[in-house]
Amino acid sequence: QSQDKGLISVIVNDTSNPYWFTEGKIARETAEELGYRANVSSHNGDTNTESNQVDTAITNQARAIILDPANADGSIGAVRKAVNAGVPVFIVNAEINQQGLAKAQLVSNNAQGAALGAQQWAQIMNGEGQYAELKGSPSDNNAATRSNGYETVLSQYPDLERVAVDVANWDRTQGYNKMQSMLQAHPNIQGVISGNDEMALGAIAALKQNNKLDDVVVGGFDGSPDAVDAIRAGELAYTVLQPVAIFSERAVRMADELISTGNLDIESEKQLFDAMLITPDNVDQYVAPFVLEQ
Amino acid sequence: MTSMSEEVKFQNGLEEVVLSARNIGKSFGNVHALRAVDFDIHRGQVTTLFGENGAGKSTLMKILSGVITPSSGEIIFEGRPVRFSSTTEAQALGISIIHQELSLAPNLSVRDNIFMGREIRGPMGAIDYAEQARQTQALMVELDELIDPLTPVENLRLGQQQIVEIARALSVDARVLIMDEPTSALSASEVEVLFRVIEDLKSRGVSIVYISHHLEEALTITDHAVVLRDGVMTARARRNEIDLEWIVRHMVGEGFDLGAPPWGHEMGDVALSLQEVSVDDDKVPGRRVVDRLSLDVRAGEIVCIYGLMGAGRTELLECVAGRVALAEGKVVLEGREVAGLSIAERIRQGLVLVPEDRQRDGLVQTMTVGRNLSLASIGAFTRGLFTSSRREGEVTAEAIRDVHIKTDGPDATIGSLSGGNQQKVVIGKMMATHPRVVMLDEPSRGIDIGAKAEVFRLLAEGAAERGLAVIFSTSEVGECLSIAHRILVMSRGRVAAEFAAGEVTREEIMAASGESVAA
Amino acid sequence: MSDSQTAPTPRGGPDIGRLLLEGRAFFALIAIIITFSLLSPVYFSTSNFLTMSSHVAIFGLLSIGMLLVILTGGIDLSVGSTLGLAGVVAGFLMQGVSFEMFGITLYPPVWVVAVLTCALGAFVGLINGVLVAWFKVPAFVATLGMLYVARGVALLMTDGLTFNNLSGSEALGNTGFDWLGFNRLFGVPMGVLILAAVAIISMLVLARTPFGRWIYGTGGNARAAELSGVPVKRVQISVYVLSGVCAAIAGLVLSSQLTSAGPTAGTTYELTAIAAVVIGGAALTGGRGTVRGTLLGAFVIGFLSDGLVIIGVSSYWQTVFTGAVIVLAVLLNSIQYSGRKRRASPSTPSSSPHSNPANAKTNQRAGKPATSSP
Amino acid sequence: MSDSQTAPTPRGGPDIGRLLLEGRAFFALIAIIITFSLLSPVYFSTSNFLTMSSHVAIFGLLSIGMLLVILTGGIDLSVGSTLGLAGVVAGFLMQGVSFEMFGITLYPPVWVVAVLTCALGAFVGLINGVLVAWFKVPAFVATLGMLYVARGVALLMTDGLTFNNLSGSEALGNTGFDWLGFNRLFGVPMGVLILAAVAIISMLVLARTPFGRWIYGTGGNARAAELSGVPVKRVQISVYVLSGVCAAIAGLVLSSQLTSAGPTAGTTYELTAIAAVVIGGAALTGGRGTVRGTLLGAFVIGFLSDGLVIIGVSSYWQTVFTGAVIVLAVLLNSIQYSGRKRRASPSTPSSSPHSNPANAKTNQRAGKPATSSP
Ligand SMILES: Nc1ncnc2c1ncn2[C@@H]1O[C@H](COP(=O)(O)OP(=O)(O)OP(=O)(O)O)[C@@H](O)[C@H]1O
Ligand SMILES: Nc1ncnc2c1ncn2[C@@H]1O[C@H](COP(=O)(O)OP(=O)(O)OP(=O)(O)O)[C@@H](O)[C@H]1O
Ligand SMILES: O[C@@H]1[C@H](O)[C@H](O)CO[C@H]1O
Ligand SMILES: [Mg+2]
Ligand SMILES: [Mg+2]
Repeated sequence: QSQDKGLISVIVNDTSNPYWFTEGKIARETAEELGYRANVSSHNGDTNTESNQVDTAITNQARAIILDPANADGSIGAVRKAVNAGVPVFIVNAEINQQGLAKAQLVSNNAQGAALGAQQWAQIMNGEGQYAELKGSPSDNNAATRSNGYETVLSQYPDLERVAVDVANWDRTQGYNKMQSMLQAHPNIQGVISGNDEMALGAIAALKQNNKLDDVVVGGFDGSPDAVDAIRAGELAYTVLQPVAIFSERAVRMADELISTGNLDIESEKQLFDAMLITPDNVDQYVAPFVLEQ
Repeated sequence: MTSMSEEVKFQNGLEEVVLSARNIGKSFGNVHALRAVDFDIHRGQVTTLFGENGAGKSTLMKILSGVITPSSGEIIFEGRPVRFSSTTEAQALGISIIHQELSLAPNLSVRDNIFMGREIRGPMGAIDYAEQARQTQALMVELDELIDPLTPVENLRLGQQQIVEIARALSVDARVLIMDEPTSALSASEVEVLFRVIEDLKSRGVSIVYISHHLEEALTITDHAVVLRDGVMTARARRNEIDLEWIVRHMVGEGFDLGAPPWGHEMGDVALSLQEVSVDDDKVPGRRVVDRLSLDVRAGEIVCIYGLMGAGRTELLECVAGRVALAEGKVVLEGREVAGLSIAERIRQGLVLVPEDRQRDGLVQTMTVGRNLSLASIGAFTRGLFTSSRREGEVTAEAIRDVHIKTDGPDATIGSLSGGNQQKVVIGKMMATHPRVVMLDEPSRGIDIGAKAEVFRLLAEGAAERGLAVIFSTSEVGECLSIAHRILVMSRGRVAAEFAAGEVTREEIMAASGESVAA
Repeated sequence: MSDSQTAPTPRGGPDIGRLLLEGRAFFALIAIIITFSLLSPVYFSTSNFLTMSSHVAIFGLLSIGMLLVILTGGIDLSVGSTLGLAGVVAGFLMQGVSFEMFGITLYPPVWVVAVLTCALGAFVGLINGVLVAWFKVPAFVATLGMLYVARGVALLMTDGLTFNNLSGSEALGNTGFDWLGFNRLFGVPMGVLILAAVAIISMLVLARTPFGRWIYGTGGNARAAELSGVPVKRVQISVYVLSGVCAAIAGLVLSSQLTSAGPTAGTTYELTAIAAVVIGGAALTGGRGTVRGTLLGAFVIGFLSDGLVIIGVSSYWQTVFTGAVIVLAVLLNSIQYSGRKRRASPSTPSSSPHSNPANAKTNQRAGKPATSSP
Repeated sequence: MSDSQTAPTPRGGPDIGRLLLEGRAFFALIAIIITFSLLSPVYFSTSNFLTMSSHVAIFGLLSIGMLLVILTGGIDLSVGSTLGLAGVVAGFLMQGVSFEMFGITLYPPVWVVAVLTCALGAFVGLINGVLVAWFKVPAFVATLGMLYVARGVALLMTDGLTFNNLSGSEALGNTGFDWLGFNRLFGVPMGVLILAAVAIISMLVLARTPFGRWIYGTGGNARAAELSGVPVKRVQISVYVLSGVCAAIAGLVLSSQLTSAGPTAGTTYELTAIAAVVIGGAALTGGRGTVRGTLLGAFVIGFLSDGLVIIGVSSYWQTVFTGAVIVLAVLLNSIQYSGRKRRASPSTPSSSPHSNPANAKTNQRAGKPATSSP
């Protein structure tokens, strides 16, 4: 730790969401462990803030930037700017729609994870019933990827009927409010499939209040500690763990490799990390936030 | 300064001094509003304070009622020195004030305004509205004014609002009651009622300070007169020792004359012609506040419109100026119909209005004196796209000179001027547009006798030398008689009578307006 | 002028005739209910109304606090953040407060948590109030600063995380937190009852107590009020304190409904609360507005947004409709007025000839005529 | 009263002495620069100042538009949404407009895109202005509605997605869009130059043209201004139009800087813009404020938030500091004033004895004495 290898700037989305919080925390800890200074900031989904933070990283002469992009398309400019200034960028969690800019894009395999979740969910539902879906912010690619993944699997079950779908912006309170209204419109819902855990937890609160939780299967996505608690309490059927702890550490180690050796030995820019299912059966292996021991 | 003998006279005998100011000084930055002023208020008597605009009258009264604190000097109440740090403390000693500028909450009812800050509580701390309404009603009866206690104050005419202020001051059970121009918006009959109330208060031992620019009127109730000039007390005397001339001499100096109509010049063609002008009442559908009124004013002619409050003068003038819609009829300016033109276009054609309420309609409080003066004539100093600050400086300097505004200069804030000088700014602003026809709605409200003379001289000169046509409204008969060529009496939206100057008496005018002529 | 425009004049019961004729928010609400009832069979049902009302409760509580502030001519942008902070603090207290020196952890009972949370809301309001009343910081700025500060503190307290375990435990004697959000009395959700209680108290205070008059007086003409002996500064401080308390109560109800407390709860709710107050007929310049109107405003917004979800309108259209209805609800009223005014003075429909300068200002900013025919 | 408080007095150059003595925003800015320069070696460098200035450009443009509106006594909450919508529309046009009937796709050159986008901003502003001036909808409500509507329209146009391909292509003759955001003239980023141009034009307009005078008059007392021949409605509409245009320019610069245009760009920027205007000494009641002050306010906010990121303060603390600095910057000034006032009239620091009710109102809301001793 004595040697100062310089600064690594970590830019994540919104640190008030446990998922991104962990992402930033692990990246910082790994960087510090490797002898760097680290600087975590959050753009809250605003591409302008993100761009400003990239400028700041350049000003700060950061050795590398670990970036969870605000927008698949909108963040490309900011990444290009960093690259032009000679700062290598490592994309984590969400992709940007442009190859060849970032040194690497480490993202969880959202399509695979969504398929995994949807299959689990359909199985618990016995392949039938009315259900509702909660989607994340439309500006985030992951929202569409997951929703499409769900669709692909669930459309194979003719008896599963999606009666309601709405955007709840990854947010628990919005999930709660929207679920309550959906319940009014469709009191016989038997399942809820959600784009992330926060919205799922909001839906659970609404279901609880209507005394419907026992009859409704709720599925989440992320593997956040709160969701795992809900699985333990029997409220959430499952969640799909995104290995954020793994890929955010890996991103920093890649950056270190590049900085120290001037070279990066990876097969392709895009690195997909498979998601894992957390169910009541394996919930005990969840040992730290977003970490499932295998 | 007062002589020694006067001093002795004032302190002996029955004339007990309730509240007095000793050696009071007050400065606002480098403006010395008051310098070493001594002032006494006598128990059960009316002390009248005279002085030009900006002499420091309001400032002194604000000091005595705890609104502001003096820079130097002391206040003695019943022999003890006192210090007020708020109006509430002054009120606790029984000192109450009616402010020159109205201070009412427009959104609250008459009842709630009268009891604001001193609510009567019933059981459980709730307000006893019934009792408050009853007392309000009683005050209204005492003031001879039929205002429903539940009417929101904003629905009242200016004069009625002033009545509410008076009622509020009366409701306090004050021992010292300060009235800073309480009658500026009142009609003669309402003033009459107020004076009756003042007599009544006196008999109950209440001491009164009265400020007014209606000198004759004020003299009728004065027991002691005090004159302030430039923040210094220049004279004081008892009623029986003085007359109107004495006041004017101490206020503004020797040889003073209100002026007379500028006879002897040729009247021009008809400058402004109103034909069957009507204005709808925005409150009562179907009712008209101005009802088919016709009037021709010639270039060089000065026409005075006299009327009681609510006669519809303001609506008439505002309608001609373009602020209020014309319901019916024609407004013809120098042969051209102006109905349909905006206010700005009418100003450009030479038709301007000096509004009645300077605070609400006349001044932009956030602008300096200079900016206010030049606001209506920006075009005159705009070259191409830009304004010329040099030309603007000339325009404002001229205006300050012409209407004799007492100010530090064009960069002074409007709020630093005395009420009368603010009024002059409004007049100066409209005169700076070099109008052909000028309408002034109660132009003398709140301005001192000297300023009034200056304003009327200005109008007279304009009429005589440039053929300016002038229409002004007033509630003071004296003003009609002094400078108008023609006097129009309005009542309920119509012309009740028309007189040529010199052929009419005070009483005839008042009678035509429907006003009860005081016995 | 209708009661919903000026300070209420306490005279008998509510005047239904007037309400129908002049309450634009009332019309908007009826229109919304009819529209959605036609579009969805489930909208018009007791259970849906109760659910929607429990959503409205949160905004309603914020709006009532906001109304008090707006009546004095101020504004409180910090209510959303205060709501979030209050929830977090309640969550924090429910986890037990450990005194490390003594090595003990205290688990305050729920009522203590509630009281402490309200005290916190009051404290936040106090800072706002002192900044506005004593330091003369414009209300918009003072509370905008507080918007950021309170949010930041909430994030710092939880390190961005959400408190989940709010139900307490029998053993620790701190159960009952979910009562606020979950329980029903006579079938009505607690949140709605709390809103009703707060509304009734505020109505009484505004209409029947000197303090209520002072609020209207301060908003109508602060200088006049001060000269009349109204403790204007104290009134200003009090309304911010009350607004803070209302926000804290809303925070308690919301986190109880969600059984969790996150630091970002309530983001942008201040705008919704202000919209409710204005739709309800209050003037942002102060002195005009009623609790009844504000409640209607909150219901308009809540019933609209829930209705849009129920009929399944896309979230983008939801955004558009929300904006349009806010404007329309207020526009309705303006047209009604200017129609009347136009007859009198087409060039200045905004101004009544006999109002004073304070009114002139009011008109210009709030866009409402100061007077109207009875 | 300083130039930063009242309408500028066109007299030679800016009065440095006064600026130093009275410009609270100026002090705050100096303090910020000194603090961060001490804390980080990279802060105080030309390249960083240029970078930070190009960030400030966005808020600066919004703030100048906002200032014009606020000077007339209004407020424009829709600027952030308008910025987002403008970016999206520009992005849309850059993709080519296809006329299906004719089976052709037109690719307008960049200058046409820029003009059309500004026209769109003007149109949004026109709606705001007409609602406020003609329909008497309170500015807060009209523009709050527009905040939602414009955002919703932007989302609908792109279906939530972001336009990425803004660089155009040689073949289509529509290259050059990144010029606004990327190019530099004499080493200064275009965004900063555009801000400077807009600022200088606005200064000239406010200080030297009749229209500028009308803006101050309308905000100071709309009724009096109208009676003095000021076309008040036209002025009101114009300022919203100009504010819309400024927002559109900001949207163009931003999407050029980002080389992409997303529908959620600019969310909550309205609050930052208002904060900049108020830190810069303008009164929210209208009639007082200058471009110079507003620019300083925008720089204070921008230099602060970039500085916090540079020294690596946690984002939670960033939130807290931002709020605190907003309040402090304004507080500084209030203390300065009330200190002065207290000497003059200790009993009524809030109201100058000669102020009228309208001023009392101003004081109460804007927290500033209407008059001050020279
Ligand atoms: N707040 C203030 N700031 C600066 N100067 C002031 C202030 N208040 C009053 N003055 C000045 O003090 C002097 C006295 O004003 P004051 O209002 O007492 O006059 P007044 O005798 O009541 O006049 P009027 O008859 O016009 O009401 C004037 O020169 C005025 O400009
Ligand atoms: N706020 C109001 N409520 C009811 N009626 C009003 C109101 N204001 C004016 N009126 C009516 O309008 C008519 C004209 O009033 P206005 O005050 O304009 O007359 P005026 O001759 O200009 O009187 P003054 O200027 O002396 O007050 C009167 O009939 C009056 O009753
Ligand atoms: O993958 C992340 C997480 O699911 C988070 O909860 C919301 O945003 C998504 O992009
Ligand atoms: Mg006076
Ligand atoms: Mg009149």
